[in-house]
Formats: sequence, C-alpha cells, structure tokens
Amino acid sequence: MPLLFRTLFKTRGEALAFGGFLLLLLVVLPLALPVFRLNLVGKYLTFGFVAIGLVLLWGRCGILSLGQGVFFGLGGYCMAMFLKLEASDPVTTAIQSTPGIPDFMDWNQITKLPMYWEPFKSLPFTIFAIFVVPAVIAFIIGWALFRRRVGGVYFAIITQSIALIFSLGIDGNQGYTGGRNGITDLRTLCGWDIRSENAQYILYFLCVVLLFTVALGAKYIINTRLGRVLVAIRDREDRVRFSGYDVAMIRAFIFAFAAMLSGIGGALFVLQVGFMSPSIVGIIPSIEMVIFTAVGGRLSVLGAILGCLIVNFGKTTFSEAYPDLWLYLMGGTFIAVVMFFPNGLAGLLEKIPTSKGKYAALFARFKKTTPVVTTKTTPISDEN
Amino acid sequence: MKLKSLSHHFLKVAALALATATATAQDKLPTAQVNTTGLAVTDDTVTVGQLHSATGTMAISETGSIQAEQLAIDQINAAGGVLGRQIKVIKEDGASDWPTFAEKAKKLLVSDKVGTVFGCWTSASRKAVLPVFEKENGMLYYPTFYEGLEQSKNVIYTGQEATQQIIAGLDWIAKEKKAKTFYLIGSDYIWPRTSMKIARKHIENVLKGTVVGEEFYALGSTSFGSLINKIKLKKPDVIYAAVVGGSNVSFYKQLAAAGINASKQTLLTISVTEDEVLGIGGENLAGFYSAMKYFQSLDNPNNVEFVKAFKAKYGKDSVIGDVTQAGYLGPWLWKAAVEKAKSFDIDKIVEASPGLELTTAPEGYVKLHPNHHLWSKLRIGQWQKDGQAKVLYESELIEPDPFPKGYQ
Amino acid sequence: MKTDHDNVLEVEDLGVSFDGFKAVDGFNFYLAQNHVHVIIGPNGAGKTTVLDLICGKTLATSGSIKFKGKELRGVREYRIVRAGIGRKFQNPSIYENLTVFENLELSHPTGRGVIGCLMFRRTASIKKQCDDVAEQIGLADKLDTEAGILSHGQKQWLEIGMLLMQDPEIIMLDEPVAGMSVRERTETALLIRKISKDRSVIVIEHDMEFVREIADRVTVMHLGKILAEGSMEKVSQDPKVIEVYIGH
Amino acid sequence: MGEYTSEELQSIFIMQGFSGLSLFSVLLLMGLGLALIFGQMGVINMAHGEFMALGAYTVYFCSHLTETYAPTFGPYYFVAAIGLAFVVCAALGALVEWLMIRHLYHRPLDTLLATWGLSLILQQSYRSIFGAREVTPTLPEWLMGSYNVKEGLDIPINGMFVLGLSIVVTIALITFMYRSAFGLRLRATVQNRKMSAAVGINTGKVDRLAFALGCGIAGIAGAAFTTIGSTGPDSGSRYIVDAFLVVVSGGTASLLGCLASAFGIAQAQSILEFFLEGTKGKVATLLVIVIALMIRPQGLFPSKVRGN
Repeated sequence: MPLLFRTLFKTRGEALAFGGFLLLLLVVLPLALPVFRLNLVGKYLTFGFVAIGLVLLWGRCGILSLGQGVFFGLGGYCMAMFLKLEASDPVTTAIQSTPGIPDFMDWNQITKLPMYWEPFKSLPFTIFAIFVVPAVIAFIIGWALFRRRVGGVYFAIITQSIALIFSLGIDGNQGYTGGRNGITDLRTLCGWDIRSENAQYILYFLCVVLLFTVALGAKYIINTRLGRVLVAIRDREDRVRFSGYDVAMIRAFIFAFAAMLSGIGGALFVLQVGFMSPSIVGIIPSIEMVIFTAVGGRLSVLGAILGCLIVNFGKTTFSEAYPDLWLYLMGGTFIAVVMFFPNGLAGLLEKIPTSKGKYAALFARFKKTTPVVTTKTTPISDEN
Repeated sequence: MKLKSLSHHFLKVAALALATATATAQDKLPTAQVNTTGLAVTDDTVTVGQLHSATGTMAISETGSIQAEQLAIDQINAAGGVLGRQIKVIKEDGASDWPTFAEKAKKLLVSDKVGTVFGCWTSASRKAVLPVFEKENGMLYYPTFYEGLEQSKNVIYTGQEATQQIIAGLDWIAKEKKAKTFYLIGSDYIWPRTSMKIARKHIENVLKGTVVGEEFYALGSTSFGSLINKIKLKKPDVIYAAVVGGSNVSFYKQLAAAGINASKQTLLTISVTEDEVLGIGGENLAGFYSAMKYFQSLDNPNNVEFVKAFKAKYGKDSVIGDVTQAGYLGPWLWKAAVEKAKSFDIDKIVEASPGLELTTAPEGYVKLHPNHHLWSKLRIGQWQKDGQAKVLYESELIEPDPFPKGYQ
Repeated sequence: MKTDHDNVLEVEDLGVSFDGFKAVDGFNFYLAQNHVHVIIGPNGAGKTTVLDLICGKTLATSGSIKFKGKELRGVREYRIVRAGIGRKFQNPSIYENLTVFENLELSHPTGRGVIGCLMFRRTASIKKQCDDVAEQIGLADKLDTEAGILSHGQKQWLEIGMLLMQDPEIIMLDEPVAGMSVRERTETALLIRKISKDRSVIVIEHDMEFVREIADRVTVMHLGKILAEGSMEKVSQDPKVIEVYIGH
Repeated sequence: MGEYTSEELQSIFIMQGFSGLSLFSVLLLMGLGLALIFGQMGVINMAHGEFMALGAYTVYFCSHLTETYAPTFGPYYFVAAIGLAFVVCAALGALVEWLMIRHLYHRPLDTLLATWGLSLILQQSYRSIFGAREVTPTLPEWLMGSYNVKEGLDIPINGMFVLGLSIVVTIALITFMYRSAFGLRLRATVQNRKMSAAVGINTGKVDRLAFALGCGIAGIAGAAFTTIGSTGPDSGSRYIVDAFLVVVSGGTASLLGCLASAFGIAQAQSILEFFLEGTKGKVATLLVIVIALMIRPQGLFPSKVRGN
C-alpha cells in the first residue's frame, strides 16, 4: 500500500490537494448546493474525463487532438441509445405509426429498429460498448496516423476534420441518429427514474467517484515508466524510437485510452443531462474541452478537473450576468493562459511558494528575441 | 420617446385590459390567491424568463424574437401589468448550444421560479428543454414555425406547425402557376425534412404532381453550384425551398448568379422572412414567393401600430419577420390566459388557454386550439427589391394539426 | 572480401535517391565483429544518410542490409534497435529534464511495450546496470544531476551510455567528438576502444587524429559512393582520397 | 440519363465544369493566405476565417458609406473596397503578430490555440459592432446575374469575378515571392532561419510581413465572398475547415501544393455533390480527404528539405 501511495503521489502536498478536492466534491458541495446546481457540477465533471485524457495525450505526450468530442459523443450516444430504447416501449409510443421504436425513427418513416440498435437493448452490452467503441475507433485512427508520423498541427487539423465529419454524419442520418435534435427525452435506467432528485444525487456521486478513480489511474500512468516515456516522446521523439520503443504504438494506446475516458464522460453526461445531441460532439465543443484542460493545467490531472469546473462555472455565472462580455473574457483568458501560463492554474499554484527567481525564468522565456521554429514543444516544466 | 409614439396603442391595450375585467391597481387579487405553487410572484411583480441565443450561430435568428418579446412585455407593463403586477424579465443566453438551453431552462424554473418562459427558436433547443418543462411543470411560449409532431401541456406554440404553412401554399402555387413538377431543397435537420415529407405527400397524393428532386444540405453549406446545375437539368416548375441560416444567403446569391431568377423560375420558400432578406439582399430574391403567416407589410391597423412601435424602439432600419411577430404574441397570450384564470398557477393557465382569442395580434385574429397551437391564416408574399413582401394571397383561418393523418 | 558470419553487418549495393538526387549509390560495407569502423568523407558525402539507412530512419531505394544474415530493409526502426543496433545522433539527443540516472534507466530494454512500461519496476539489477554504465562513461558522480545542465561532452557520453544500456551488438556514433575539448576527445577515444571489446562500432568523424586513434578500418565516401577502404594508413595514402580532401 | 438531349447534357457538363472551377477559386482564395502563414512559420491561424469576415465587413462598411455619401460612386466602390479590405486585414494581422504570434513561434500548437482565442474575441466584436444579424453589401450591377452563352448555358458573373480575382492574387503572390527582394528574404527564412538571421535578414520583420500578407489575402478573400456568400459574425467559421484541409493536403513546401489541393478538393466535391445528395456529398468529400491524408500525410507536395 505505501508503495502504491508513493507511486501515485510524489509529495505530501499533492496527496493533500487530492484529498481536499475530493472532500470538496463529495461533502462540501452536496451540502452547500441545491440539487439543481449540484447536477450542473456533475455535468461539468463529465468534461473532466475528457480533460484527464487530454492531460495524458496533449500535456504529457504532446499530441493535440481537436476531436475529443467525437469520443465523448460515441460514449454518450451508446448510453443514449440504451435509454431511448427503454423510453420507447410499445405502450408509451402507442400513438406512433410503428409503436416500440424511438419517436424520431417513426417521424422518418422507419418501420423497423435498425440492426445495430438491437444490442443496445442490453445494459451489459451498452456498458461494454461505452468503453470499447471509442477506444477501438481511436486506436484505428491513431495507429493509421502515428505509424505515418503524423503529428503536431497535422494531427490537430485531421482530428478536427473527423469531428466535423462525425457531426455532419449524425445530422445527415436523422432517421437513425436523431439528427440535429439528438436523442432526447430520456427518462429511466432499468426502470429507475434518472430525472428524480434522488437519482441526480446518486448519479453525481457516481460521477465523482468514477472521475477520481480515473484520475488516480491517470496519475498512476504518469508516475510509471509509461508516463516518463510519454514525456520523452513529446520532447525527444527520435531518441525514444532509437531506444527501441514503438512510438506509434504507445501514442495510439494513449490516444485510445484518452478516447475511452472521453466515452465514459459522455455516458455520464447523458445520464445527468437527459439527452444527447450532435452539438456536443462537433468542432467547437472539442476545442472547448482543450480550453478547460489548458486553463486548469495541461500537465496536471487535478488541474484539468479544476479547469473544467472553473471555466464552466464562469460560463454559467458570467454568461447569466453579461452574455456579451463572456466571449471576450473566454477568448482573452485563453490567449493569456497559452501565452503566459502554459501550465495553467496548476502551474501557477505550484509557483506560489517558490522564490522570485522562477517568475523571472517564466517571463524570460517570452522575451527570447530570436524565435526558432521547431516541431517540438519546448520542454515545459514537468513537476506535477 | 417610446411613451409618446406608443400612447395610442397603450390606450387601446389598456381598454382591452379593462374590458377583460381585472387588471387595475384598485381591485388587485392577493398574491396568496393567484400564486399557490410558489412561483416568483409578489404583490407588485411577476418574474418571467426569456431564453434565447444572444450569442453563437443562432443569435442571427433569435435577435428578432428577443426584441419582440421585450416590446410586448414593455407594453403590457405600461398598461398596468398582469393582474396588477409588473413583469420582471430574467434573460438567459442559450448560446446556440442545446445543453446550455436545458441547463438555463432548469435554472429559470427551479432557481428563479419564473411564472413562464418565452423562448427557444430551433427545434433542437425546444426538444432539449421540453423534458425540463414537463418535469418541473413550467410554461414555455415557443415562437417559431416548426415541424409539428409534438404537443405538450407545458408548451404554447405561437408559430405555425408544418401543415398550416405548407398545404395552403402548395395549393396556391399549383393553381396559380399550373405547377406539376417540384424540386424540394432544405437544410439538413428535422424541420425541413419533416416539411418536405409533408410537401411530398401533398404533391403526390393531392396535387397529382411529381417531385423531381429532394435534397438536404448541411447547415452552413456555402457551395450550391452542383445543386443548381441539377435544377437546371431537371427544369422543375417550382423550386420549393427550406434552406436556413447562412446557407440561405449563399443559396440565393448563387441561384441569382446562375441566371435562375423570378422571370424564368418559380420559387416558393417556407424559410425566408424579412430577417433573412436582410442578409440575402432583396435584389437576389425579387419575384420569389414566401409562405408565411405574417409579413411586415400586412395592411391592418394592428400591424401598423405594431410596426410603428417596433421601429420606435429598435430603430427605423429594423425589420420584422414571421417569427418576430409570433414572439410578440407570446406575452400577450400568457397575459390573457393568466387574467382568464385569475391565477399565475401553471395548471390553471393551461386550463384557461384553449379557446383564448387575441384580436389585437399584428397578424390579425388568432385563437388558441386545445392542442396548444394557434388557428392562423397563411399568406403568400412576393419579395420586392426593397426587402419587403407584397402579399398576394391570404387563406382562411387554418386549424392546427400537429399530427396530420395521411402525411406521416 | 570475407562474407562469412564474422561480419555482423553486411551492406550491399545500397542506394537511395531523393527526387532523382542519389544521396547514396552502390554502397558496400562490411562490419567485422568487435571492430571500430570509421566512415569519413567531406560534407555532403552521404555519411549520415548511410547511418539513417541502416537504422531505418530513411528507406533505401535499392540494395540490402543484412544483420547477422537477417534482412533489415523495410524493418521498422524500433525493431532494428531491439535486434541489437544502437544509434547516437550528431547533436546530443538526451532527455534534458530528467536526471542522468533516469536517462539511463529509460534506455534499459526491460518493458518497452505499453504493458511492459506500466509494469516496469526499478529492480536492484537494473539499478546496478545503470551504475555500471555511469561508471564507464565517467558520470558516476552525476547520477542525480539533471541532464540539461551537463557539459556538451558529458551529454555526448550520456547518449553513448544510453546506447550501452541496451547492450547492442552494433553501435553507430555520428560525430561523437564534435565540439569536445582535447582532453574529452582522448577520453572518448578510450571509451570507444573499451566498448568495442564486446561489440562492433561504426563511427562517422572528421577529426583525422581521432580517427587514427580509434579506427580498425576506414571507409572514405565521396558524393554518395565509396572512394576507398582499408586501414587508416592505406587510405590516407590513396591519391584519390588526398585529392578529394585537398581539393576541398 | 436518356431523358435529356445531348445538347442539354453538354451545357450541364460545361456548367458543372465551371462550378468546379468556381469552387476551386473559392478554396484557393481561402487557402492562399493560410498556406503562406503555415509555410512560413508552421502555424495554423485559427482566426483566418475571422480575418475573412473582417474583409467582408469592410466591403459592407464601404457599401454603406458609398450609399450614404457618394451614390454615384456605386458601381466602382467594390474594387476600392477590396483594396481597403486587404489593407485593414493586413494591418490587424501585423498587430496580432506583434502582440501575440511572435512570442509563440517555438510552440506551433499553442499558436493554434491562441489564435482560436483570438477568433472568439473577433467574432464577438463583430457581433457588438455590426449586430448579430447577417448583412449584405449592395453589390454593383455589373457583378450580378449571369452571362448567357446560349439557351440553357449560363455562366455566373460573380463566379467569373472570383475566379479572375483568385488568378490575379495567385500570380501577384507568386511574383512577389519569387521576383522581389522581400520574397527572397522570406524564402530564405523558411529554409534556414538561423542562417538568414546571420546574414543580416531581420527575420522578425519578415515574419511580421508574411503574417500580415497572409491576413491581407484573407481579407481579399472575404471581400470577394460577399458576392457569393453571407456576411455575419460567424460566417468565417463556415470556411475554416475547408481552408485548413486545402492547406494541410497541399503540404508545406510551396504555394503550388495549395493550388493543386484546392483544385483536387474542388473537383471532388463538385462531382460528388452532383451525384450524391446534399450532406452526403460533403461528408464523402471530407472522408476522401481525410483518408488521403492518412495514406499520404505529408500532403501532395511535401517539403524536400533534409530532415534532422
């Protein structure tokens, strides 16, 4: 046990921060917030799954994916298909031309449930699919691209195009996917009303517990040899390759892992929000997920979760008061983070106790007069 | 400035309010009596919510509804409010993002306890908030013409459902233009798809015509060259279009540039209002037809007043489209229902709603059907270069039928 | 020339062209066991490209590369490394924000797959191996130093040390003494002689004095082709070689 | 297609060819500025679409001014407006480069994200200044309508205009790159930045000018697109993915790559949209491009410089 503990946390402060945060989410917030607000926090936390994936993928391994929404969407759609089938029993859908199929299929003159919907009548299969479908698809895409050494800006643009294709594909097949409206009006999970207050509390706790399990898993990866290899790939790809590592495989694995985390997030999103729609899988939400991660700290697991909470909280509260100013603030914050605090909030928090010297070093980096184009990111400090 | 230009209208409104018997300061009903379910109603105010996209891609379309609803609320307040209470508005921004709509709807109903919500524009946003309204038992006044296939206790649809907008329009064009062949074009989402489905059934089964092409383009598509060539090849009598958003502009500009104009081709659209014409440019549309229940150019006293008030508030260059007018009806219909029910309770409003009539509507007389949609007329307008429509045809009042038999 | 299995590496008729430009053409090269084989030649002769071809970084357009009788052409880089060929780059390529120890440990061949990485544990034997290699490359007292603050020469040695961790049968060094002081050169020469006791070494170098110190055999390249081959004495008297070097 | 006469088919064939060409010119115009910046500094400018929108708004602004103060100038203002769009966008581009981009050259991915933040700010400022609704400039008569070759064969004038403009811009850019002293410095910097700096080229200035030039071309593109598309706060975002794909498929090496990929993508999309319906055509096009990029990630014309 102490060994595992030491693998997970490098310092006592880190463990304390982790515990404190868990306490906040599990005890303080549920006591302080009405269930409606708590449900919102739960929704924000589902983006935390994506953000943790991005910490591994982007912060650690240097691969920027602008298509994480696709995997969030795949997980979410798997869950939504199950819930929709449950909500479409022949009794409640008796007024349809074909009772027993989802309403949007009926509106599109589909008279029989498509074959690939059938397995989603089973909960175990659905859970299996939530984990496996995003991971397998990501692995195939990643393997195809990383083997051919696609990286950097190219990878970002290709994943962004995939996000566009995915959302267009959903839009264009509304008889099978619900189209732009998405899959709405989800009510029960195996007969349990997911919209009730009780259920929302339980789902919130489920979300927090799963998120922290995943966070610990990610920290474990970061602190094993795999974590060090990821950083090494980011900074010195060729050296890693010529130390006998299969760089493409490792990248594809981490991409698939991040996708799986996104898929879990998507499924929990659907459970807590009650619907799924292509508007959460396209280009803009995919970039927003990167923003959450960047603001919180691309190197820090805890920071990324914090980023999701803070940006979304800001969005909700600030956009209630000044909807026009919100986009200025968001754009400005993002530019500032990228330019001056590449390690985000987590990086700032770590800096506080240290002497002035580090600040000087931080700013010195931006005063370099001769810009140098390289394809690598400069090694950003690597403490977590 | 508003007061002066609107005074005439206010007098009429005030008279109407008096006539409907309750809303003066003297005989105000006690709050405990008009509000038994804990809504945000005090002795002097009632809080309502407004939920539209002020930012994001849909802000283009929803701005008009936001303005019209605000105008109606201002006018109601100036005339003494609802049951003697001034309306306070909480504005929420759905930011063109459906989960945000759901989130904000929940906030309005659960945290703010608003008496009603005016809002949503796209079908997708309505579908996202619908379960919230049903679960929390809120009230939504939804202004957009839409695909039908829906009826909820908690929603009043002040725009037309698909059959109201489509069937009379197709009948007219088939008769006027002796049209037999139709090319159907829409943006790729539920409203155009459902509309085209109804249109196709009507063309094939009733008009005995043929559909020579039916295509849907992703929202935001900007290149229509290939489509236009296909149209040229098929030479339909009528192009029947439901293209929305930014694609609209590209579609009509490219159509005009390819030499397809009103002198050679009949085009009927169900998605172009005065709002869209601003972006497309009147010269690109001149001579084409729109089927709507309302045009800014309607010549009746209600509308003249309305247009004057709207321009006084939002500037002389502002325009009013179909949805904007439908948005304007929302607060008035809610006020009428509340005053008929003598209560802000949602269940009592729902009970009072069927059969409500509004004689002051800019579009003319409207009546609320038990299925929560409005009886309304359909008009065919022909677009002029100045961006206004010349109304050529006006139907009788059409019964709303959100689940049309034989069209599904 | 011998072609039996005393040669660990046999390169025959190797060629590569970039858009018609033949960077390496008809290149033959035989590396004997436990030899230090130096490739020299003026800039642009194609020396680095030869190393790139052998280690799989660049794909050859013709010829064959046989390592202990097995064809290496078309094999992915990491597999070539795992087969037993290590390569050092011209500029020191190390992980600057890891310590010397971590640099070495990361190069240890245990657990190079995804699962292996997750299961990897720092055992006593791995630790000892790191210590031994650090001793060999003269960085034993710098194990906990961050690699980024080492001197240029020490970085070069560290990279050689990282190759030694893999215990390869062939080590390829691209200009290992560039930018080193005289004393560092002498030490590097000793190091190369020492490590070639158990393995073969290919070195690319410009410094003739240094080459004389370490080379068992020398190949001179010019314009992508072999100009001369043999012992240092022999090639340094070859009139073609003299012409190329003096001509430049 | 037996139901059509051969003459009709011939006309359609010509018009279809033209719509492919016209899409090509649109893509090319979108991609050129982006490609210049990408080639120069390996940076994808996510705010490219917003620079295009700025160009379009400049035209709208000019149109408004002309109508109000100099109606007689109506038929000609458009040409001046395109020039102004170039200047305005280039100036903003230079400012952005100075404030933001130059600090991020060694971090291309971060530049991509920072420019996305910029695009949010620009979009919202358009919304604040010009309103959320779409606007349309009054276009001069000579740009409207089509040239009727014969019955059933119409060639759109605005299409020809955009095609002509894209040819002019391309030729001007190529001349500039390969015939001017600045072009030489620019190409030298791309090839070897340190060396260029060592021989006295002010690489910082070269970067700024290149970025400004790229943004200026985006402005021209945006201005030209007022003839075929819409102008709204987020109209730029409708073009970006297409523009990115043109540049990425072209490869980093040359403007030639951009030209070739714009042509290929335009023809693919034009043909696929003719035979497939609506969205399916677009999805098919994107799929083809992405799969092509997976197979040949270095693009059509990769950089030939020896890697390290």
